[in-house]
Amino acid sequence: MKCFLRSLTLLVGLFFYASSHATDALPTLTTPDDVGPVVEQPIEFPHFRHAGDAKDGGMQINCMYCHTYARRSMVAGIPPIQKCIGCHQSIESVRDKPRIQKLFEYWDAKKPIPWKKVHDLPDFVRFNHERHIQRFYFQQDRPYQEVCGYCHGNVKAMTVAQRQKPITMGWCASCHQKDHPVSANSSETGHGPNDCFTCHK
Amino acid sequence: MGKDIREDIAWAQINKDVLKSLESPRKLYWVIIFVALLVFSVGVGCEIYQYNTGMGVANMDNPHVWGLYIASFIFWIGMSHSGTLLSAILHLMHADWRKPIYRFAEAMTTFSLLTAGLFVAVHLGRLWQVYYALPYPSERWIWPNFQSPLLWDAMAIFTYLSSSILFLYIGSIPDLAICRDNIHQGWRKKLYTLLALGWEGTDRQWRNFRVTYLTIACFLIPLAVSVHSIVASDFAMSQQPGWHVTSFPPYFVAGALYSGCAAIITLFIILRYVFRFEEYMTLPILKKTVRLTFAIAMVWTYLNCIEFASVWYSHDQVAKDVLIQKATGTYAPFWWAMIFCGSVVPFAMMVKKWQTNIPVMFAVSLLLNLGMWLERWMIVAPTFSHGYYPWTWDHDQWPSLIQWGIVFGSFGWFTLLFMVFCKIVPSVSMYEVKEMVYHRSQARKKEERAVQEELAVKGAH
Amino acid sequence: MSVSNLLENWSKFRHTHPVDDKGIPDWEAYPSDIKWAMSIDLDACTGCNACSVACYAENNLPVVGKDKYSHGQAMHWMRVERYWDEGDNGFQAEQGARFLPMMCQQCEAAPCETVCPVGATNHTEDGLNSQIYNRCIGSRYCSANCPYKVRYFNWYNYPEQENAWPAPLNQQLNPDLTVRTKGVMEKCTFCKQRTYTARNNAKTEGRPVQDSDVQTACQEACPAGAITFGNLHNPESQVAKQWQSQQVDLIKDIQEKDEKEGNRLRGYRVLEELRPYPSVMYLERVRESAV
Amino acid sequence: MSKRYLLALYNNFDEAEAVVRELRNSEIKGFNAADDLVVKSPIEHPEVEEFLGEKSVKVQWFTLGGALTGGLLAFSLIAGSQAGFYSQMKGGKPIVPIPPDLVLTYEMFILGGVYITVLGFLICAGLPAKRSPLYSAKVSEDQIGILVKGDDGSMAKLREIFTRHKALEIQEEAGR
Amino acid sequence: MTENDFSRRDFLKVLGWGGTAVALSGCGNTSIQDGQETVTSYVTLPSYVTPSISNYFNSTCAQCDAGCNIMGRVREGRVLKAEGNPNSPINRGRMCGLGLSGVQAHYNPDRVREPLLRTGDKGETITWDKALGLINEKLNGTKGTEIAFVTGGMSGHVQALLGNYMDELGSKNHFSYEAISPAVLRAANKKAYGESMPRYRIDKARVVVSFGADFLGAWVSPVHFSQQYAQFRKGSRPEGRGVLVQIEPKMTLTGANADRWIAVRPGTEGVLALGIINALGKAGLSIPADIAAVSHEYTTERTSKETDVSAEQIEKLAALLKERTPSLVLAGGAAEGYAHGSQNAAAIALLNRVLGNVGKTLEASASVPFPQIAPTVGSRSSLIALNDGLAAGKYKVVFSYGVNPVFSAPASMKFKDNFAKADFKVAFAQYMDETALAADLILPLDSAMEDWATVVPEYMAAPEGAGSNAYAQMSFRQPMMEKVFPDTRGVGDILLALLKQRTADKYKEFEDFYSYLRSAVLKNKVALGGKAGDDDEVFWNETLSKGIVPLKGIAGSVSAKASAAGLKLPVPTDADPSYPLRLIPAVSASMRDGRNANEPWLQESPDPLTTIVWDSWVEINPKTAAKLGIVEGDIVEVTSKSGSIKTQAYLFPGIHPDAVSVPVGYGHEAMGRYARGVGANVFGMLDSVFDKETGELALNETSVKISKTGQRVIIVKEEGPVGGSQAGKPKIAVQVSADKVDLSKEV
Repeated sequence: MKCFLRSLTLLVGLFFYASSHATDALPTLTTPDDVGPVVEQPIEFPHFRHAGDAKDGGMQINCMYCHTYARRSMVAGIPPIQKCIGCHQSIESVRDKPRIQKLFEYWDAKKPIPWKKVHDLPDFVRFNHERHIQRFYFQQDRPYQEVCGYCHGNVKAMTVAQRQKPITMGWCASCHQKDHPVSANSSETGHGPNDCFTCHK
Repeated sequence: MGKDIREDIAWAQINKDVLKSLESPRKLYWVIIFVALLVFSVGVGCEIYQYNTGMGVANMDNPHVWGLYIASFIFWIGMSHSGTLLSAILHLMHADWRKPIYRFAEAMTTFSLLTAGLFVAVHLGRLWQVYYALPYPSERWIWPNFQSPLLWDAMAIFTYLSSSILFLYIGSIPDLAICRDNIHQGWRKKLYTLLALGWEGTDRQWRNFRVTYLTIACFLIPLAVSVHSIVASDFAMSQQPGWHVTSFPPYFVAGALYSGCAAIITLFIILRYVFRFEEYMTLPILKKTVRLTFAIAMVWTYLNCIEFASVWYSHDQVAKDVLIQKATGTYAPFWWAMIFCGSVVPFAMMVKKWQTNIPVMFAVSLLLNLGMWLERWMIVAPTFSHGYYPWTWDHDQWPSLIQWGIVFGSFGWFTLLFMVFCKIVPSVSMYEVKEMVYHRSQARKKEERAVQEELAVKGAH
Repeated sequence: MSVSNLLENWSKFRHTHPVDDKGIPDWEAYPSDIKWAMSIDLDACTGCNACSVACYAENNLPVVGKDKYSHGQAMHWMRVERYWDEGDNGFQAEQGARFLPMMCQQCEAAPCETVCPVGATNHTEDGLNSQIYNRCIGSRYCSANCPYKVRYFNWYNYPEQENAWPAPLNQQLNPDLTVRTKGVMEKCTFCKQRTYTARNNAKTEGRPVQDSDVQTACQEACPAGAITFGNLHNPESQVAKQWQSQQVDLIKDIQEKDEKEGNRLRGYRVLEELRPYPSVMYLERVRESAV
Repeated sequence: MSKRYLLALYNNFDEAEAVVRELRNSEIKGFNAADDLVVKSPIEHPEVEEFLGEKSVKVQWFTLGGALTGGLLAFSLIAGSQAGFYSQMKGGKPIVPIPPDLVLTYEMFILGGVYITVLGFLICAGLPAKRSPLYSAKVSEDQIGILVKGDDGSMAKLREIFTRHKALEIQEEAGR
Repeated sequence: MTENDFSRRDFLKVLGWGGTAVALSGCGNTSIQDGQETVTSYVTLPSYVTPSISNYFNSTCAQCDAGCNIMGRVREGRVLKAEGNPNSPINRGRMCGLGLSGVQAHYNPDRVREPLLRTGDKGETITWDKALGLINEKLNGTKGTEIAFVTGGMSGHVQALLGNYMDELGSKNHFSYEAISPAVLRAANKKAYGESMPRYRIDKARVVVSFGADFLGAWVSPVHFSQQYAQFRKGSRPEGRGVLVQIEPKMTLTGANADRWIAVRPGTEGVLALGIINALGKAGLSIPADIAAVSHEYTTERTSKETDVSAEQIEKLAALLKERTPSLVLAGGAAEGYAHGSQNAAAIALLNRVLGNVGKTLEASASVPFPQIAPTVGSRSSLIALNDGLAAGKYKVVFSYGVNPVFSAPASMKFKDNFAKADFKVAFAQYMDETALAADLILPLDSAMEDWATVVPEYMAAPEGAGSNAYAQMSFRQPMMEKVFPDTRGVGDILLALLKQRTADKYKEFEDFYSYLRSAVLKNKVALGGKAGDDDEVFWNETLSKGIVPLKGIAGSVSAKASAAGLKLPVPTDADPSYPLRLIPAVSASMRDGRNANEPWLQESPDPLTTIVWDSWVEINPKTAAKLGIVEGDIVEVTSKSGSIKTQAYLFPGIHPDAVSVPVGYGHEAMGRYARGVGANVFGMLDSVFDKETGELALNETSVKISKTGQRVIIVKEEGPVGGSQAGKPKIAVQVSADKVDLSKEV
């Protein structure tokens, strides 16, 4: 009998725990990594070389130098080849590296590069890069590597980008429900939209 | 009026008779199983086609978004109610004539609920996403909409189904123990041993058993009422003319008991023949069931009239239009057939001679069931074809063969489950029949003793 | 634990909208500064169906073909209804036909929302009746409870099995919204993708949304300019001016029009008396009596 | 000290009643009628209950606990989940609407009640159990069994009582 | 276009873009498929392009001849939707359903994809070189007079190029054909006002009386007139809310929107017009003597008897017209499709003169200063001329472009047989329509959204303000995306290639039609609104981005010179008892002459009045139907002297009891999956009766009889079983009498 009561308490407790866990205590800001598949790209683009820290031999280029649409539109965008060539035509030192040669092959043929998508959302989801960059990069003035990296992981250390975060609805919500400061110096906070229709299309 | 049951029937004989039903039914049993299987597979075929192609093949359209599936859903839910009536309400009222027939009535409850559940699945446009409607803590952080009557439905049906299964099971444990004790080989032995849970009929077991059975019975009665009220809420809670009716919950409950009783009569007759239960499912019991059914039929008729009257005398012109449309429009034949089957045919049960006439009662019970099925259809469909918005009125919608096929298939599914159950679990409760026989013979003995004493007193004078 | 959240914000969660338990209209508590609304002038509407076609083009509506149309399975979010005057012996055509474009009325107290078992249709803070396609399981209860019958169900798998957009017609599909697959309900969204973009741009520029930011596809197409759309909450918007001048109040079920002037106004809402508080005001069609 | 079991079968309740009465009245060393006496019967034994003496049934407390837990759990979980992050306004109704939540609370009240009652039954009735070694299939048919447990020394006396009341059959088994 | 042509081509490329590619499987795909989809990057990207944000390209609609200015919404190299250009004086940012369906013509799966050569009954895919070579070969040794071109209405530089080509060939046989054209109106207007297409100012009129002019549906420039109509209906206008009276035997969309729809006996519109003049005179309006001389015969009683319009109605109408000026009287298709159509139109034009509307609501138009690009308008009479020529074997090589005469010519003309008599027929076609099927060589055309062209509208709408009387415009049509099918060509490119076969030297500087057009435009920079010193590139880009080139046009003039002299209207005779009903082929706003029938949106868009979709029907007045015992859905046979069709009957209150109406444009035997076999082709059964003055085919002069076939169907339509009834619900589509409302303060 006692044994039963104990187990009953345990069961009820478990149920409460699970439910409260589900409604409140899901992922926090330091989100777990959920590494996506390794994606083979037509050119093995070295993100670490371009965006990485100087001590690691990177050039610390701002993400939005190449992914320039992120702050202006829904999608971050893959830069046109023109952008790559813009710099690389004057960087003689690496011209004979195989990856650069490949790049110039595409350019000379005026053929677009068929990149593979690394961060894919379901078709019915509307994710707006612009809003997030505006909110956290411009308004809140956080470093771009943190702002981009929250969803994309530590790309500056990667060669070809690989998904690092789960990018699921619950994961999005874990951040949306947090109160974030409205601007860099403000004590006022606000959370992300919770309206289904905002993100579902 | 004859006796409900022979009082001198030996307990061992009861065991023997009932256990025989588990082994050698009449040939008709196998015919029924075969036909049920056939009908069910037709339904399965239709469902596979519908699942793959889309709900459109059922020939539903924009105003008629619900069709026979919902109507049949209510029908099957309704059918389940009389099992509870017989096993719980009559149990509390100590009407012991229910004892030989309550087990199969309860099984009917369970299986018609399972059949109703089938229609939920069949009806959904995206069955594969049905888990969205389940309240479980998901990664997505969202829950179903607890405001929706459909969710209440799901919850109520789940509660009812699981409670009914438990009730049925708890009530069968002593019988399963009998089976365990009498069947000595094969998978059945293992199954009964497992299910009987080591029941020995000790005083402790019986004591707790009695209280438990009574408690669940007490729970089941309000539950059954709430289940069909909630099903009625699917309609009554909506805003549509013809649905938004305050009297729908009692009306639905009455209809439910009605169709359930009619189904009990049908199954009574079938089981009595197939399993040779003439000794137990006796004609006097049939008579009592028939009388009960008649009473409920009159309640239903009354509530039906109330509904018409309240529509008629209200100022809700739209609801009035729907009613008139039912009686005069495209659905008129079915509507009048429903009135005939539901309110006129039961008067055949008033004829004393027919009350125990098996063929007549079989036919009557089938007609009653047809009437009750039509009733559900006549609740669902006409509102769609004659709602608030005249532009979308559409009286030409007719269920496609696919839709009909699935509805027929559900009868096969129910029959199959029910018949298989009856062959595995004793469909007459042996221990309760023994109780019935025991109590009646005790009562008779007492009576006789009293008479003798009286005679003795008289003789002394 | 969200129960603590519940207790903390109890009054917020118990708030009813747009009319409280005691029947008192409550505009002030509106959750945002945007309330999308529409008004349609039936006197200007010519019934030409341009709005309907524009809706097909904007919202990826499948063409179902004759057979399915005959079964009432058409997917037009915006349908143009044609009514006749009724005379002694049948319909009268002397004063022409009456046209009424009918689409989702984006009710403030929408009957469809409460009944969805999975919560796939909700009220958004900018006053729309949302439809989350991926959440929908196809119980069709919303449509059953819609008094206007403006919800359309995907009876078939139009994009794939029914091949509603044979290549290269599929290249026309609008990427701003999904193509719905079989088994989900859909309906007019007041061009959600457009209002979203308008709000997004206004937010980036740090200003409120104006009339010039957004037009619905039907409004944009309407050759007679019969449709006005905008933010009812902004007194400067055309739609707010129209509603006000017609003395139609979003949160009243019976409009209390001014005795003297009010009965010479022509704004009304369809099936208002059912109290769904629709967001579309129609202006009565006018016909000259002198000829 | 080892215990032994004895099972006697009787034809009807009257005989069984007489045996039980005698057993209860007798004072046999190593046998306590209140604890060591079990009556097995094919049907519920209305008369035997009386002469076995009042024994309390605790199932209803399970019922109460289960029903209350079910109801409370339902309301708090439902209201709690409605008030979660994704709370969405619906049809002009409050986000936490009381009437619908009460409907579900009611259902969960019953569900909890029924489930825990069944659980309580299993616990109180000691099911599922291994069958005792002294079990006769006759008990599920038409005979009443009386199972007693006693010290080795008491066996003879018990057996004597059973035989005196014309037991149809007496089985004995060494206890555990 | 700030960069070179290469970048534009690149931009036009169809690209899938992350998150914005077509989401076909919609709701099903809940999984995240990393690394599965391809995101193709651009090679170069103009600065104005941002992925996921639409760009708009100004162009011109090609769905009908009104020439509305559109903006194509382009994303990721795909054109998604046509929207109206707000700067256009024609459509002012608005669109009609037909125009919106233009994208479906562009992406149509049934477009011709390669040049096809007929060999016997089979078609064979050939290369462009071979196709063009074949034309060259056939033309060599063919005399100019033996070469004929049949086209629709044309304008702009394509027309100029065609003119050049014909000059090179020495052919003068250009037949501009439109199945539905206001040709009688043009002639009558020219006679009555001195201009064939004056500007109508519905927005300025207080009363509009329209004799069968469906200006909201399919007449001349409907989107433009709808704008005017919206103004006209505004109660806050200084003139107050306008009153529209529509007089026609079969209710058109305009009739459905009229304050009063008057069902007139078919063909007696002119009589009614004169009757109204007479009534106006009686009411005290001074009628010029020459008109009075004719109109006095048309007493109200006589008019009422002949036209089937009540005397009271005529007087009421006259009173209204007298009281509310200015008014505007329009004569449209329904009034003109008779042997005496020109007389009808002339009589109606007299009303405008009597009422003093000329110059007020009927304004002078302006024409473009370049005659080569001015519109060539089509007519049916030119088809008759072509047919006669073909029948006589005069033409050996025939080119057809943008027309489908095999479909739309009456069977009695035997056009198909005559067409077959030509040795070599070349069809420039987008679809395998009936005419393309009858041709020997089919050249696949670019769609209007892939091609370069300039367009000059026939009806020259003008913006409000100074100089509007001399306003004329030329609109650009430009590619919005890469070709959907790589092997199609623009008509300009084909003509240029053909010209180069003849005189290579003259055109050798033009690589393609684009360069021809560009140089032609830059050559006339000043006339086109530029300054002589402007940079060519900048000017060209700015002009293109606007899409509309306002020109200082040659202002026309209108005068009330309509004369009643020579006006003779036939007395209506009793109908031929064997063909008792008058057939009125109805032109619907979406189907028009049927050239757009393969666009599914149009097929699925219900006819506004009957709400029927995906089929044709015959409208019968309920009274007539009752007499004939016909109910809705009966399949009836409509038989004329020249042919018959079978179609479903629809009982329609908006039709005169003496008339029946069948929509045109249905009943294609070819063209594509959406058009083929849908409905019946009413063109085929028309009698060959011609307007006496212009020689136009008189569309409404066919008498028919109707017989039941015994079959019955359920009509596929949008309306439900209660038809147009609101079934006792007063607050659905509400109507209010004008004196019951105060419209003046509306916003």
